[in-house]
Amino acid sequence: MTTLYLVLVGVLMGNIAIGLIRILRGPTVADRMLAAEFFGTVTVAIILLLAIAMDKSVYYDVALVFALLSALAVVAFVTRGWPDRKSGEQEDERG
Amino acid sequence: MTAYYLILAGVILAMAFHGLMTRANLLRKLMALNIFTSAVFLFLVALARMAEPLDPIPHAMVLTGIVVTVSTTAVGLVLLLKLYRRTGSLTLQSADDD
Amino acid sequence: MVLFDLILGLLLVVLVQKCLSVTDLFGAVISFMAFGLLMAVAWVRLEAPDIALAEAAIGSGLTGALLFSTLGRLPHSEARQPIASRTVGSGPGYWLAAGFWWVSIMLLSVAFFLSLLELQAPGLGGYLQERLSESGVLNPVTAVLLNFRSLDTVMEIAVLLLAVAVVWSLGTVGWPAKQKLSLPLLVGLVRLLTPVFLLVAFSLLWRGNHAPGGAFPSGAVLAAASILLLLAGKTIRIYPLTMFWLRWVLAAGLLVFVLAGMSLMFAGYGFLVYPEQWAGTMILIIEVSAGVSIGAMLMALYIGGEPDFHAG
Amino acid sequence: MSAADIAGAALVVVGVLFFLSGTLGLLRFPDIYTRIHALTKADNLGLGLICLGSAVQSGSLLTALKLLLVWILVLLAAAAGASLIAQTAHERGIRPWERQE
Repeated sequence: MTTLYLVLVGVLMGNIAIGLIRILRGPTVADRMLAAEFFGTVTVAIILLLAIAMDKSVYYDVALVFALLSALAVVAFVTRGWPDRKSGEQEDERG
Repeated sequence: MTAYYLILAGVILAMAFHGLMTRANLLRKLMALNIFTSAVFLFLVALARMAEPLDPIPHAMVLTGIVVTVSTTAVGLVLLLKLYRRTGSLTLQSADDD
Repeated sequence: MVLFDLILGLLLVVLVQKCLSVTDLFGAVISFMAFGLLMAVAWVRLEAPDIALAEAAIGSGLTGALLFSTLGRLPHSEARQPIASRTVGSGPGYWLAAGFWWVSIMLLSVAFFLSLLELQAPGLGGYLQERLSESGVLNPVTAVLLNFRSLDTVMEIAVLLLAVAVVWSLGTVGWPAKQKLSLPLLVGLVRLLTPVFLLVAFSLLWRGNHAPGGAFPSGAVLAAASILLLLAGKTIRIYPLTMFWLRWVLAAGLLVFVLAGMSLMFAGYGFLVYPEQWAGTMILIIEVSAGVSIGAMLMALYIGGEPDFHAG
Repeated sequence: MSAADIAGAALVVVGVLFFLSGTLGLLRFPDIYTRIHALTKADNLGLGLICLGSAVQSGSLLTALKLLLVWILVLLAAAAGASLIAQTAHERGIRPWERQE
């Protein structure tokens, strides 16, 4: 049973690797942020699976704190980190 | 297994040190510094796991270290913004260096 | 498990590489945050729940907010500036030096590892387990932080306070005023999340003495809640009391810690050497004040200057 | 191995499959809006199934409640985050993708 969960964790890590491609390619800043948010969710899932595999319920709390703080990064990005409109992404702005 | 994490910490440490020394951009340097400390923490925690039973003392050390790292980073970022407002640049190189 | 370790290590190395060499700063910051997330997975893997909690609060939340806010204050051209080409030096001398560092660090870590194999260091875990009952708490990490090595923790809080002092000495910032955001959703989200943040912060603080948690993760969650309020454009209205009380809250953690230590000294025990029957209570008091104080200090570091209520 | 274990494992496996489909969308869809569409659905359902699977296995009410809270929090954060990103992207003039003949 533990083996199954570890394989599943491996699959989720593979998901992160694929998400990495999106972060590196962009093309817009929003795509990157979306991918980063996705990373947060996958990390919560990985920690939950590790908690079952290692049979330690402490890690559910780690997942809880993660889930709380994943909101902060996105909000910080949307309100503060988003670069100016004018000089923004030429690649994807057809207009 | 622990050997793997010790070596991983060594690799990340070397990469971060390289970045810290060679990047001109100060924000990049700050991130390199953060990664550097993470590598040191990884090393300590991997060591703690080698012991039998698990040694919680390095864990406490690392927790203290994380707090110190956050303080350093925050101070660094404020200094960086000050520098930027004064010189319009994110590097320490003067114009005639380039 | 081996497969998992391999992928984790590979991803960490790739993210570090991207963070340090990808051409635009925004991409670098995102890679750095992803690195923080995966480090938390590594802490879980290495059975360090206390550190995983701290990293979850700091690595994925606070540091990200700090970096994004800094990026937002830089003009876009700077954030997009190709950095890979702008290194300090290049040429054979530079590569020789870089290669020297690489090789020496790798050799050092391998040598260190081999010497450890020789030693088979037993660690202090067993010793700590034996003495845990004297400490007044049940979580070994809390016992080390707040009892056996509490002097280190005093210093840690002092460093944090010093950082706030340095940041304040560099100038004032207007207290973030209400912003005109066209994002009503954000306000709703924050209104919904704030009580949950407070609840989690409180429970982390409370559990600190018997399970992973304690002052620091709790303070980080508190700071995250207040930063979220600021970002949503909600000003925390504490105006007439402000600076005076803010200073006291910032200093409270260190003050309580030092006062506890001194009074123990006068009672004839030694600096922060708790008598066994009082240990639990004293640790709880210190932990609560430190948690609130740490939250305020992290928030002050985020604001990045001495708040000036008249300019805001 | 009890029935609860098997049911939990099955739920977790299905959850991971949902994550996979979300990632596929993230990689293959043509613009930010369609990617948000793919990701939010798959993520939230996937994580929900994983939480449910873990809760079934843990067999403790407190853990189950905690997992429910985790799911609701991620749901809130992901939904609000996706909507904020999409809204800001639209305001900043990133145009939705159209099929080009």
